[in-house]
Amino acid sequence: MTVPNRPTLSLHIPEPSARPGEAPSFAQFDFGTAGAVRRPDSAEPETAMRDLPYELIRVLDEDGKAVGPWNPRLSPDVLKRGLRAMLLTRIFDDRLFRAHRQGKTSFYMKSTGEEAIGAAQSMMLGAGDMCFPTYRVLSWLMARDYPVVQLANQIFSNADDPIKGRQLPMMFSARDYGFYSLSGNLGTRFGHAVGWAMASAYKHDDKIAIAYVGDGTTAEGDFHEALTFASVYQAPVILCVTNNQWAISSFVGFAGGDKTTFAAKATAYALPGLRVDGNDFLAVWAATEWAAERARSNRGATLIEFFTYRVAGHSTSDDPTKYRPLDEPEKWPLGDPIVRLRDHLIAIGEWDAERHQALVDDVTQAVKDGVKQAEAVGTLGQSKPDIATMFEDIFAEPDWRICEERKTMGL
Amino acid sequence: MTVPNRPTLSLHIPEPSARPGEAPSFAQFDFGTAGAVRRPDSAEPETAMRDLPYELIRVLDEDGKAVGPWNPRLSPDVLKRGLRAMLLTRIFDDRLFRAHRQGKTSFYMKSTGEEAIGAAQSMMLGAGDMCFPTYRVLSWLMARDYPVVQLANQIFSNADDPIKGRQLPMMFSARDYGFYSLSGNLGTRFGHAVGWAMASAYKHDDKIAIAYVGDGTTAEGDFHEALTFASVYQAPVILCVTNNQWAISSFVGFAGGDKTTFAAKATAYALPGLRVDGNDFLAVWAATEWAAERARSNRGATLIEFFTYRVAGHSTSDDPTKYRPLDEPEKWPLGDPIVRLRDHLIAIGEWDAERHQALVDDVTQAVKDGVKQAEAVGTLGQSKPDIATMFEDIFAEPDWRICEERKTMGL
Amino acid sequence: MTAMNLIQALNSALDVMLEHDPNVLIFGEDVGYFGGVFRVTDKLQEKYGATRCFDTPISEGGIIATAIGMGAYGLRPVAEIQFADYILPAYDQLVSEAARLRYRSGGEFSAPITVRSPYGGGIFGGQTHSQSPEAIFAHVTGLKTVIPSNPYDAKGLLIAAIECDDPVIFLEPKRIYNGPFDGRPDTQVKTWAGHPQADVPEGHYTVPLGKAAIAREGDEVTVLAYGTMVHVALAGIADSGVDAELIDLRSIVPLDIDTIVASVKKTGRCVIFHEASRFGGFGAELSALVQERCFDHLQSPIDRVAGWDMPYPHAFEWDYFPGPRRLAEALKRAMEYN
Amino acid sequence: MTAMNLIQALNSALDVMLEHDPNVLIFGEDVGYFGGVFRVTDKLQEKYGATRCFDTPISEGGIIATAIGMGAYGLRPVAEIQFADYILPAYDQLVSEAARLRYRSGGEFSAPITVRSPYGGGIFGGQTHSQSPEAIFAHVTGLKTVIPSNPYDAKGLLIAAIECDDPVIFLEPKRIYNGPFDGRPDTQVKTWAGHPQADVPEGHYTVPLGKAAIAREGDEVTVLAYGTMVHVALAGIADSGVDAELIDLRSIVPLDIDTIVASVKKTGRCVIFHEASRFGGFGAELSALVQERCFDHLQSPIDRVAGWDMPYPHAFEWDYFPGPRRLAEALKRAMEYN
Ligand SMILES: Cc1ncc(C[n+]2csc(CCOP(=O)(O)OP(=O)(O)O)c2C)c(N)n1
Ligand SMILES: Cc1ncc(C[n+]2csc(CCOP(=O)(O)OP(=O)(O)O)c2C)c(N)n1
Ligand SMILES: [Mg+2]
Ligand SMILES: [Mg+2]
Repeated sequence: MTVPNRPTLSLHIPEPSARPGEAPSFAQFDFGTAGAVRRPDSAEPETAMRDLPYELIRVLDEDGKAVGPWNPRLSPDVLKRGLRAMLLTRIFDDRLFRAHRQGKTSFYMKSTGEEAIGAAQSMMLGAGDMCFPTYRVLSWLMARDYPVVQLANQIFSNADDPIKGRQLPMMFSARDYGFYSLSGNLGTRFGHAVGWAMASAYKHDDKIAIAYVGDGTTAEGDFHEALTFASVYQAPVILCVTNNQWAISSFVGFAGGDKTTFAAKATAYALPGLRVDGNDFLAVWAATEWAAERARSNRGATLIEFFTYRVAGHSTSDDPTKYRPLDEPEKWPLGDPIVRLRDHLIAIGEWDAERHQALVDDVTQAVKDGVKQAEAVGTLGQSKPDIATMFEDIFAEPDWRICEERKTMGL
Repeated sequence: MTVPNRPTLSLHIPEPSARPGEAPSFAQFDFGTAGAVRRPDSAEPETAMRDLPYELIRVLDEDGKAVGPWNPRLSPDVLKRGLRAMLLTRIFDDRLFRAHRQGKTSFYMKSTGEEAIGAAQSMMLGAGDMCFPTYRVLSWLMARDYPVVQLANQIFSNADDPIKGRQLPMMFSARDYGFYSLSGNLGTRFGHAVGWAMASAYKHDDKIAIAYVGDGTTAEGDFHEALTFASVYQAPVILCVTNNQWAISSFVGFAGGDKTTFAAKATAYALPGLRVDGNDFLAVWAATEWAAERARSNRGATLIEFFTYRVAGHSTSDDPTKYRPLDEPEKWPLGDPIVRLRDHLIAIGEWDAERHQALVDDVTQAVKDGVKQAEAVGTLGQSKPDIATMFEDIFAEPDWRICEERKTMGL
Repeated sequence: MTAMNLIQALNSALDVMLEHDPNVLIFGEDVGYFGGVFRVTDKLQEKYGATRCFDTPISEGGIIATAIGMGAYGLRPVAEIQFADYILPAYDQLVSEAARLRYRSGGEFSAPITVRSPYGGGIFGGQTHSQSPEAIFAHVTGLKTVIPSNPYDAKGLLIAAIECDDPVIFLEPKRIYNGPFDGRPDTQVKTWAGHPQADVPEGHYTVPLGKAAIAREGDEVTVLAYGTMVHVALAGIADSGVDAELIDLRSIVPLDIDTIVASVKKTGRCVIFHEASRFGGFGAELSALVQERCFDHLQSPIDRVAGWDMPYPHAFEWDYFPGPRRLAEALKRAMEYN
Repeated sequence: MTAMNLIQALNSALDVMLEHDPNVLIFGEDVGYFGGVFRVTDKLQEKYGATRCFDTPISEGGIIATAIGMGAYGLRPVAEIQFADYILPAYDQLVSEAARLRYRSGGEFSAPITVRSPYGGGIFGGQTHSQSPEAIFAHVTGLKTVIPSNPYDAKGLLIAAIECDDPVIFLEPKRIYNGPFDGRPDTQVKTWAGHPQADVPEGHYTVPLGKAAIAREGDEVTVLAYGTMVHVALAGIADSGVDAELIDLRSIVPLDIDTIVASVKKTGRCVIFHEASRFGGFGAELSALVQERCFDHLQSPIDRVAGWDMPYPHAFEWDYFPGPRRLAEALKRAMEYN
């Protein structure tokens, strides 16, 4: 049995729509229209909503109006708090990025353009719920008023670093703020969120978990394993993909994101998949509320893709103009989450340029104060936690090896 | 912002439809009707066939007729060769299972009920294509007339074992038969198939790869990683899930198989997903032909779920009556692949009871002869390859450690 | 006291812990309804319900990730990996996450998990049901690694592991599940019946992690072993005629360095005996430590008797496996050295 | 001959191999258009096209699985793992598959793959950009593990690795990518300019796997090191005033045991120096081997100077890192021993 001859095979290597020097293009994406996507009851079975992963849930329209069934109808007060959390994140990022240039820290990572995600989710979810973060959801902590000075202490690895100088900047841990320990390994905590949520269900508790991976990280086996466990045990967890189009220099096509949506991956696990405008504070809130309702009602997990764009470089070690058009960020069709929320507040008559400037000034001052306070404790290398702490927390109790090594250092 | 109170959470643990002592039930599945599923052109885009993963492709109807658009219209001669390959597998399995009881081998695994899959695919695909097997596609080798004596030599780990006594029984390697090296680690070779297929495309070759995992194994990260690479690079590979309802004692629900189909996992990667009656030689053939056509035309990978049932225990170490109803296998609605192909041949006037008995006798004799020949070389422990070979093939050239250790043994 | 084999002793430890502590739960491939491929979790689902003891997807990484998340929540999960050969897909979770969670979070989170896994060769399991990967765990600070050699220890160590606030890798030498094994495959299979350490209390007790046992007192050479090899060593020592002191390490992290050093200082000679491949195996660390701490007491080179440097070869199991003969030869070599 | 830093030398090796052998191709996270986060694959995609040098999904297991499949087909893939800390998700593929494919298939299939990965600390990379996991590869028979210490060796060893028919783990000490490093973070950063081993031929040449280099001749103590630590050792030796012989192992599997043994027999003393945590590290194997083979020649205990047994701590990088002072002290201790 032979098969008819065919042209020979060739290997396909994906390419982004534009490289440096070329005109950025997002023509390959369908952004839909604000308000257009239906909002099924969260109690409906997954089989009844397999269309959702291919639509983009948006609430804020071009005029800054909140429209459609996903409008969470938030009070102006909540919106203003959200705006503040996002601004805090943006201004802190800028300041600390500069601090890196000044040698005050070894490393920094911005979440510019993605601030709506952590902020809305942090505010929407309960104090006892647990977030399993990536390095790009600083706004979670900002929305819960985690002290700026503590962030800076960690980033400076100084004597007051709450995690005792043990980790790279941005790798926060803040249990009391519902923020699980971060680390550099991509994807490894996605499954922890599922386990944590299963534990909550096991204990007949009412707390739920939320976890994030980037678009690039969806390719790790951990992603699949976490989703499988979440599906099999109907874990009360919200699993999020922050699709910001880039993984360092690799465009989203290297995670299969040029062929379908990340929300569509939910279908493989019989989980609902929502695709949400990640630069729309209201849409993020609404989708999270829907998924949380589902989780709290013992209906299990939801996968949410936040469609967004990484405006800054990957980190202080990166120069994005090397691999994408210089003006690609500003051409991102879904805009800037801060501008959009500000414009919405203005559109509903709750905000104006003056009040906005006052907020910016206030937040700038808060960042300045917090960072200054941390600088007084010390920037990288100027101060650090007591050296003896280096030998602590390795085990609950140190064994002889650790004791001997500590002694060798005269501690 | 607090969320209204809800009943407390509880942890969901999946349960199969029946346990020992209960009546088996397959009411949860929709088996569809033979001939009912449409057959799109294999050149169509994946977006046009997202309905397929939820249908069951069947060709042989209740009367043994081949019906519908997926009928591969095979010649009676091909069908008879397929029947022979399946019978060889079945009869060899039975004989070697008994050999284990007699202490002639350390281990054995049957593929009873699943013989159509490897047989049809082995015959359909080309000599240069490469199969990345599991331990349950022995019929691949049978269909290509791999010598029975060599199989038995491997299973007895005797002096003529083609892989020199290095592996557990069933872990064949047969390059010339397009059969990649098996090993006990589940899932690890799924990605090798993708790499092999990518290499073929890279070299502008015309060969394609095919790989298998069981339903249970789909939960491994390797499964997801292989599918991601296959999708991103449009690798010419056919990725198969042999869904036989059980993973040792764990029913398919522990891989999420009670909530959706395995074929539906293809959707996560923008790959076509076919769900096929794995006990229908013609349906297996047709689906494979479709996917091979797609792969050879540089259109990339297809995921195929073969819906089947593991009739025997997992292995010689297993007693399935401990965890499922004794009569569950015989209640499997899709029947026995050998009986169904035999009945089809009879229905088309190409076969009868007499000819069938003659084939059974012939195959039984072939198995007997091959096994006897191997037994003459030795069963487990009676003979084994030259001990010095134990120190070979560790590296291309042994280093001093291996040379010294070999010398220590006086070799 | 009840006579138990190693499987029953482990089952009893799990039973006791499920009974005593509602935060203990058990999961792994086939451990639920079926009770585990080696029956270690037999009847536990029936007794405690499906949420206390349940099956998992075939996903070792997922199993350990789930356990870590549960540990961070406050539970004490006991995860089974069906064979230690299949623990590698979870190696990243164990090393990058479980072992470091407490340290890197400044003590905010920790992973008090126990990972049980049948381990080692001698059952004709071939390449992928025979390996002894303890060295790759021992090198990772933050993990504890325990390997029992008899039913009494197995139960007490497993309870201690579950109660331990650190992640523990608990490797169960499957060759001695049903009876001690002297390393001679051609002699009659023994059961645990009548063995003094098969007398196991039914209730709660612990054997502390980090305390070795002297399995045999002796003056001439110190033999360091663990798991199955403790029994093989006894046979090898008997064959050799050398009056060796045999130390059963019980846990390799934490390691009972004091007991080791005291013995070698007494005997002046040391042979290390394990089943894993020699190169880079845990025996290397033992050799280095003994040499560093007993240099002036050593009358002959510390020797290592271990598996050959190759994948575990099915048909050559007994050529690969370091049996009593190889140990006896090493003991005699040590005594004859000058 | 051209002056090259380590990055350029590696880039040149890849360039030469892409040029010479159409079966060589390169892939990994960010290695394609961008040329790698450390620029090792800079311009290779431009020069050879996207199918010869391309980006991958973020999936280390997938990268290695793909490479193995390609190797089985007959290619010689060179895969990059962005940081050695992130190689663990691929550990199962490397150990259970790459290392054993030839053996278990009776020689029918093999995986002639090269896995490059930036490795080691000293760049303030914290816990997950600083680790030295060589020991967990060295223990796995079937893998070769190479660690160069200078541009000349790096190029020659990388070409040898790609041409090697076995799977090779090629660990690149990232701290010395741009210049040698003497272990003193407070002194001025050096470049490779003017270093004798930064003179690199532009074409094809190999440095054989398994041949150590004597980085410094000496009579009093043998120091065993590799990668960055070769340079730190030179500083430590200078500080100590001890006339030490420094051996740069270059590959730890295969290990050049003859050169090691000859040196220790000459000096009678040995200090092992590596950055990885001490317990169960590769130094343990070296210590065991030296002790076994040079017992009668040893005038002082073999010592190990290594990273502490803890996760790599960001702020305490220079307290963790075994610098020249710690080596010098060990050398003096060795000389003073009696
Ligand atoms: C397991 C692992 N592999 C590789 C890396 C190196 N790395 C750090 S961030 C990154 C890109 C992540 O991209 P994405 O998931 O899209 O998240 P984003 O940075 O865009 O938020 C890579 C490859 C890592 N940290 N961990
Ligand atoms: C990585 C790994 N984990 C666990 C096992 C133990 N094991 C062997 S077969 C099996 C069940 C496999 O089930 P499935 O994938 O459905 O294949 P089937 O046996 O039904 O064909 C298990 C858990 C293994 N061999 N490898
Ligand atoms: Mg991204
Ligand atoms: Mg199955």
